[in-house]
Amino acid sequence: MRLDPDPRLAGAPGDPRDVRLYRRMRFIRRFEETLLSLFEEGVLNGTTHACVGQEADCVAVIEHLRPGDHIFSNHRCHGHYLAWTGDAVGLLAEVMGKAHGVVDGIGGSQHLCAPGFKSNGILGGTLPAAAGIALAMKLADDDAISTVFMGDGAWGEGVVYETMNMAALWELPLLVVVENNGYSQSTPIRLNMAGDIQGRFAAFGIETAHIDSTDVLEIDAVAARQVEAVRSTRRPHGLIIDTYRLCHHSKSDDNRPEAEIAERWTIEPLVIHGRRLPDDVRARVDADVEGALNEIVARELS
Amino acid sequence: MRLDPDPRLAGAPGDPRDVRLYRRMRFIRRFEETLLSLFEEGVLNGTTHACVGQEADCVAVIEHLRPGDHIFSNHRCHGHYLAWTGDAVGLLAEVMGKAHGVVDGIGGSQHLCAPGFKSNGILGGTLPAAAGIALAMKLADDDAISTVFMGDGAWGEGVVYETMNMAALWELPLLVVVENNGYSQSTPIRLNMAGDIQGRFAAFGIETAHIDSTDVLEIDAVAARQVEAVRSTRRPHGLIIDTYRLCHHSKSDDNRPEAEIAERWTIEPLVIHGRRLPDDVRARVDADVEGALNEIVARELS
Amino acid sequence: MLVRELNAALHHFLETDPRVVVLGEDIADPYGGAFKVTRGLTTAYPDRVLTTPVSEAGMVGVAAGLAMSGYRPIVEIMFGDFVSLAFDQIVNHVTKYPAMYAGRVTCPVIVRVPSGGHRGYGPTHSQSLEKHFLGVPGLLVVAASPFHDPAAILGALLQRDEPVIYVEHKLLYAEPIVRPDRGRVGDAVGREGGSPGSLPAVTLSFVEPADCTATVLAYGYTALLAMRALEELAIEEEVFAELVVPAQLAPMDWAPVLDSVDRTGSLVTVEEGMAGWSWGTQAAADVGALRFGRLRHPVAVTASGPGVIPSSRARERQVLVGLDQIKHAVREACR
Amino acid sequence: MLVRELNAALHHFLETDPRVVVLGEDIADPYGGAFKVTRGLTTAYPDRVLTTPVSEAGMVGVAAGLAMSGYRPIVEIMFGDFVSLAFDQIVNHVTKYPAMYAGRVTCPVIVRVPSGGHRGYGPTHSQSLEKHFLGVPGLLVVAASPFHDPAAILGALLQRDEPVIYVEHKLLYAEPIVRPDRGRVGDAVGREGGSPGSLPAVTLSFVEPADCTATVLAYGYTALLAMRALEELAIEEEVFAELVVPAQLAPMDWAPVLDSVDRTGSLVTVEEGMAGWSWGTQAAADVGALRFGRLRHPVAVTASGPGVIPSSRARERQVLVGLDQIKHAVREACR
Ligand SMILES: Cc1ncc(C[n+]2csc(CCOP(=O)(O)OP(=O)(O)O)c2C)c(N)n1
Ligand SMILES: Cc1ncc(C[n+]2csc(CCOP(=O)(O)OP(=O)(O)O)c2C)c(N)n1
Ligand SMILES: [Mg+2]
Ligand SMILES: [Mg+2]
Repeated sequence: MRLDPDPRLAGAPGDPRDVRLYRRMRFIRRFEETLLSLFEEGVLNGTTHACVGQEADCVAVIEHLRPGDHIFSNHRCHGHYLAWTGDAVGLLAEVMGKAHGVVDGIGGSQHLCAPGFKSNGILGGTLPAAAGIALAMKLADDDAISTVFMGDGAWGEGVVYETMNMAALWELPLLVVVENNGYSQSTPIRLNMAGDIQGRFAAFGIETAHIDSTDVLEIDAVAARQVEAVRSTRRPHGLIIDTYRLCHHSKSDDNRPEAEIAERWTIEPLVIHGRRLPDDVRARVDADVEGALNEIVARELS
Repeated sequence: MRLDPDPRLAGAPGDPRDVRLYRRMRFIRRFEETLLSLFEEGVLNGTTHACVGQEADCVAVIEHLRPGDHIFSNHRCHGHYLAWTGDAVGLLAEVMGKAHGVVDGIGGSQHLCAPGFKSNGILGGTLPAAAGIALAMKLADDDAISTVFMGDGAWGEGVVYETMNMAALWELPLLVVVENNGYSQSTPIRLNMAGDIQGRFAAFGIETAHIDSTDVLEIDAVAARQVEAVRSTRRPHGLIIDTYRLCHHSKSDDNRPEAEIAERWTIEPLVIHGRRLPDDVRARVDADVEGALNEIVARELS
Repeated sequence: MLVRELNAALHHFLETDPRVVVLGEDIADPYGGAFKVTRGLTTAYPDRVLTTPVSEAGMVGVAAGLAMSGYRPIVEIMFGDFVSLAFDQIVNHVTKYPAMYAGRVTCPVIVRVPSGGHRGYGPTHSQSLEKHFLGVPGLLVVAASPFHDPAAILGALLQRDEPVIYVEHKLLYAEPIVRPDRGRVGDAVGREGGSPGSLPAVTLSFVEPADCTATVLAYGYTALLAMRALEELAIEEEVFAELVVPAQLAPMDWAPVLDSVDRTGSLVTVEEGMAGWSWGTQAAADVGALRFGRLRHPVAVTASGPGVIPSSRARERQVLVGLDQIKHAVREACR
Repeated sequence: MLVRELNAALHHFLETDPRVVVLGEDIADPYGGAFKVTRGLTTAYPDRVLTTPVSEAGMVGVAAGLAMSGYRPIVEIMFGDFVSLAFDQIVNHVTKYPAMYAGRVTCPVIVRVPSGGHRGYGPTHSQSLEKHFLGVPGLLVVAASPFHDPAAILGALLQRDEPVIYVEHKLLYAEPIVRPDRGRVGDAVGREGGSPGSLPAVTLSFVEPADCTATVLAYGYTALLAMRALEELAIEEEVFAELVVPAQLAPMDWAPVLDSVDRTGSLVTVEEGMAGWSWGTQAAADVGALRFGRLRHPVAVTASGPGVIPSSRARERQVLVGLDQIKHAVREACR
C-alpha cells in the first residue's frame, strides 16, 4: 500500500526497474542520513535506529509484497516502513513528535502503524504477533502473507522459538526475514549465538534461503522465491540476508573496527547497484530524492 | 549422595550390578504405584506425576552422577529424587504434607530440594537455573556436572532455547536429559512439536545422543558416554531417551489408546531387565522392596 | 456449575461470533482442557479452536496478532500461575498496541487464568497472581464470581475492545452460579448495579441493607467465603454486613461500593492474593480518600500470606485467607 | 554522578567479593553497557562478568542457579521495560526457591533495572514497571536515589539473602549523589533513619522539621523533583513540607514516614509509575490505617498517566509526573 507518496522518492511512473530499485534505496538512505544529522544538530530527540547499509533488504523483499499482506518490523523499521508506504512526511513528523506523525507522535521511531504495517521495539515479541496475523490470513483463506523482519540478536529471545514451532506446526503463511548484520547492538554474533541462524530454522523444519549480499538484484531474486513460496505453499519460510549496518546502532554507539566499516562502504547497496545506472540517470534520481527530501524537511522544520 | 536409605530399596551391599539396577527400578516403580493407590484411597491429596514406565531413565542416568554433581528435575521428579537419594520416607512424608517431608511439606510432589537436587513444576524455567549451576561449577573449576531432566512438552517454552544458546556459547558442563514419552500431558508430540528434538539441540551445536529404549542396560551405556563427555569436555551435551509413561499424566487424565498402553506394558523396564535375573533373585528383590516400602507406608500412615 | 456455564458460553460464542478463536494448552478433545472448560470445542470448531504447545508467551502473542486482525481470541492459561510467562506480551504488546499506535488498532485479547489454592497443588499451581496485572494501562482485570452469569460477562467483554485478564478460581468451577433475581440472591437480599461502562457488581446481605454496619468487598472464590461469613455472623452473632461482589477488578467502579459504604460507614476488602500492594489497597486509598472522615474504621484489607502457598493442606490453610479471618475482620468492621 | 558511583561500586565488589558475578546484555568493553554502568568490568574481571545474548528470562534464570550455588549474581536488564520478560523467573523461580524449599537454599539475585522516562524514548523504553513487582513474597524492591550512597546500598544488599530488584532511573545517572552529612543534605536540613533490618530512608526539609505541614514520600528521580518542588514552594510561597526518600520500596519501613507524618499530619506520595495499584496506594492504606483520624487530608497518591508514555517530548511531559503536579499536591496537603 502507498500513502500517495512523492514519486521522486517512492518511484516515478515509467522508471525502469533498475532505476526504481535504486531510487527507493537512495530514498531510504538519504532519509536516514537526514534524520541522523537532525539528531546531531539537536533538532530531534529521543532515539532512532537507522538502516544505512541495509536498504537493499527492505526494498528487495517489500517489492514482492502487495496490498493485503502484512509487515511486522522491529526497532530498525524506517527502511521497511518507507519501502512499504513511501511516507517520508509521516515518518519524519513522527520522529519529530508531531501530531501529524504516523501515530500522532506517540509511538516514535520504533513504534509505527499503518495499513499492513506495524513495528515494536521489544525484540522478538513481534514474532508471535506476526504469526497471529498469519493465522488470521489462514482462517480468512486468502493468499495474503505475513512478513516479519528481525535481526540476528533477536534470536536470543525465547518467544522467537515458540513462534517458529507454532508457525511450522500450524502451517502459517509467515515469512521470517532475518537481517543478519553480524551485530546485536555492540555484540558480535559469535558472542551471542551458538550454531547458526540456518540451524535455528532447520530445527523446526522451516525451509530457508540464505544469501550473503548487499546487491539488491541478488536479494530480489531470492526474496521473490521465498515470498512466492509462502504465498503458494501457505507454510512458513525463512530468508536470511547477511548484511551490514554502516551507521551507529543507535545514535553514537559504534565500537566496530574502522577498517571493517570502511571496507563495507565499498560494497554497500547504492555503490553496487548504482554502478548499473548511467551516470546521468543516477544523478537525476539523486537530485530527485534530494529535492523531495529537502522540501519535506524544510516544511517540517518551518 | 544418599540420605542413608534402606539398602533393600537403594541397593544392598554386594548386589551384582544387574540386581542393583533392577532393585532401584523396582523401588521407584513400587513407590509410585503405592503413591497412586494412596491417592485413589483418598489418603493423599493435591497432585502428583508418577514416572511408572520411565524408571530406566532415572536409574541409568543417575548411576553415573556422583556427589558434587547437581540434578534439576521437573514435575515428574520422584524417580530422579529416589534414584539420587533413596529417600522414600522423606518423599512420602512430603507428598503427605508432613513436617519431616523433604521440604517440610511445603513444596510437595513437584518442588523437592536435597543436597545436589532440586525440582520445580514450572516447565522449562528450570533449564537456565541448571545452566547457572553449571556456570558455578565452571567458575569453581572442578569436574562436577549439572544435569537437568525435561520432557518433550517442555520444548514449547522459549527459555529452554535461551538456555541452550548460553550453555553452548559459554561451554557449560550441562547435561540435558530429555525423557521423550511422546506426550505432553494429553497432547501427542506431533501436535506440539515441529521438527524433532535432535534438531533442537543441533541448532545450537550441542552434541546429543538419542536412544529409543526402555532397557536400562542400553540406556546405561549411552548415559555413561554422555555424562563422561560433559565431565571431560566441560561442554553441554544432550541425551534424548524415547520412553513411555504407563500411568496417567497426573492422577486420572489418560486418553491414550488402550492398545498403545497395553503394548508398552510388554516392553517396560522391569519386564525387559527382570528377564535377566534368575526368578528366585528377582522374587527376593521384589520381596525386599515390598517389605521395606510397606514398613515405611505403615509408619507414615500410623 | 461455573465450569459447565463457561463451557456452554464458549460453545455459544464460537457458534454465534465468527471472530472468536480459542487457544490453550491441552484443550483438544477428548481431554478438553485441564479443567474441562474447553471440552467439546475442538470437535465442534476445529478451525477456530487450537490446542497449543506449552508456550504461554507465544500463544498470547499469537492472540495479539489475531486480535489486531479483527478476531476475538480467548486464551486459556492452564494454571494462572503461568500467566507470568506472558507478562511481557500483556504489558509490552497486547495492551501497548492500541495506545502506542494512537488508536489505529484494537487488541481485544481475553486471557483466562484458572487460579487459586485450597487444593494442595503447592507453590506454583495455587497462586492468584492477578494483583500484579492491576493498573496495567489499558487492561481490564475481571473475575468470575458465584453471582455473575459468565455468559453475560463474556458477552459484554466480547462487545468491548480492551484486552482482558479473566480470573477463574478453580474452586468455583464446581459451584453453582446464583444470579440476582427479583431483589434476591439465593437466600440473601440482593441486586446488581454499577456505573455505565463498567461490568455490574452484585450487592447482597442477609438482612435489610439499612441494618448492615459494614461493607465487605470481595471477588471470585473469596466472595463465596465472605457470603458464608456473613451468613454465620448474622445467624450466630447478629452481626450484619453487606457484601459487594464486583466482576471488574480493574479499573474499579467505586459507585456500588460507595453506595454501600455510605450506609454502613465501614469497609473490609477480601482477596486470596498475597498481602502487600494487593487489590484491596486501592480500595483503601480511593474509598479512604472519597469518604475521608466519614468511615468509623480504616479500610481493612484482608489478603493471604504473604508467602508461598504450601502443598500441605494444613499449612496451606494457614496461608490462604479463610472464613475465620474474614469473620474476624467483619466483626471488627461492624463495631 | 550515580553512573560513576555505581560503576565504581561494581568494580569494588567484584574486587573484594569473589561471589559477585555480573551478567547483562552488551555490557562487555569497550561498549560497557547501554548506560555505561558496567564499563571496564569485563576487562578487569573477564571470568565473572558475562555479556549475554538478548535473553532476559534466561539470564535471570542463570543468575538463580548461580545464586543457589553460593554466588552473588548482579543482572543488568538493559531497559527496565524488559524486566517483564523475566517476570516468571522472578515470581516463580528466584523468589520461590528459598520459601518452597523450606529455607534449604537462598537465591540472592540482584536485578538492576534502568528505568523511567523524560528522554523521549517512547512507550517501550521509558517505563517504571517496578510497581508490578511490589508485594511479590520474598522480593526486595529497592531504588537508587539522589541521597543514598549506591555503594552502601549495594553493600547492604550483598550482605542480605533476599532477591532484589534495584531500580535506577536513567535521569539519575548524570546526577550527583548528595549524602546526608552532619544534619544536612545539600542545602536542606536532613538525616538518615529507619528501622533495623530495613535500608535507611533520608528525611530532609528546607526549614526546621517542626515548621513543615506536610510529608512528601518519593523515591528515585521523583525524589529529586520533589526536592525542587519543596525548595520552590518554600522560597516562592512559604509552603513548607518534609521529604522522606526511602531506598527500600518493598517491603516498606513506615517508621521514618510515620515519624514525619506525626509532625506534619499530612502525606503526599510521588512516583513516576502509572497510577492505579501503584506504590503509593500501600502508603495510603497503611499510613491511612496507622494514623486513622489523625491526618488532616487523605493521603495524596501522585503518579503518572495512566497510559502509554509518548515519544513526543511535549506529550511525554503531559503523561509523566512533573514539578507542577507535585507542587500542586504539596500545596493542597500543606493546607
Ligand atoms: C526484549 C529486548 N531486549 C533488549 C533490547 C535492547 N536492544 C535494542 S536493539 C538490540 C540489538 C538487536 O540486534 P539485532 O536483532 O541483530 O538487530 P539490529 O539492531 O542489528 O538491526 C538490543 C539488545 C530490546 N529492544 N528488546
Ligand atoms: C510453564 C508451564 N506450563 C504448563 C504447565 C502444565 N503442565 C504440567 S506437565 C505438562 C506436560 C509436560 O510434558 P512433558 O514436558 O513431555 O513432560 P511429561 O509430563 O511427559 O513427563 C504441562 C503442560 C506447567 N507445569 N508449566
Ligand atoms: Mg544485528
Ligand atoms: Mg512428555
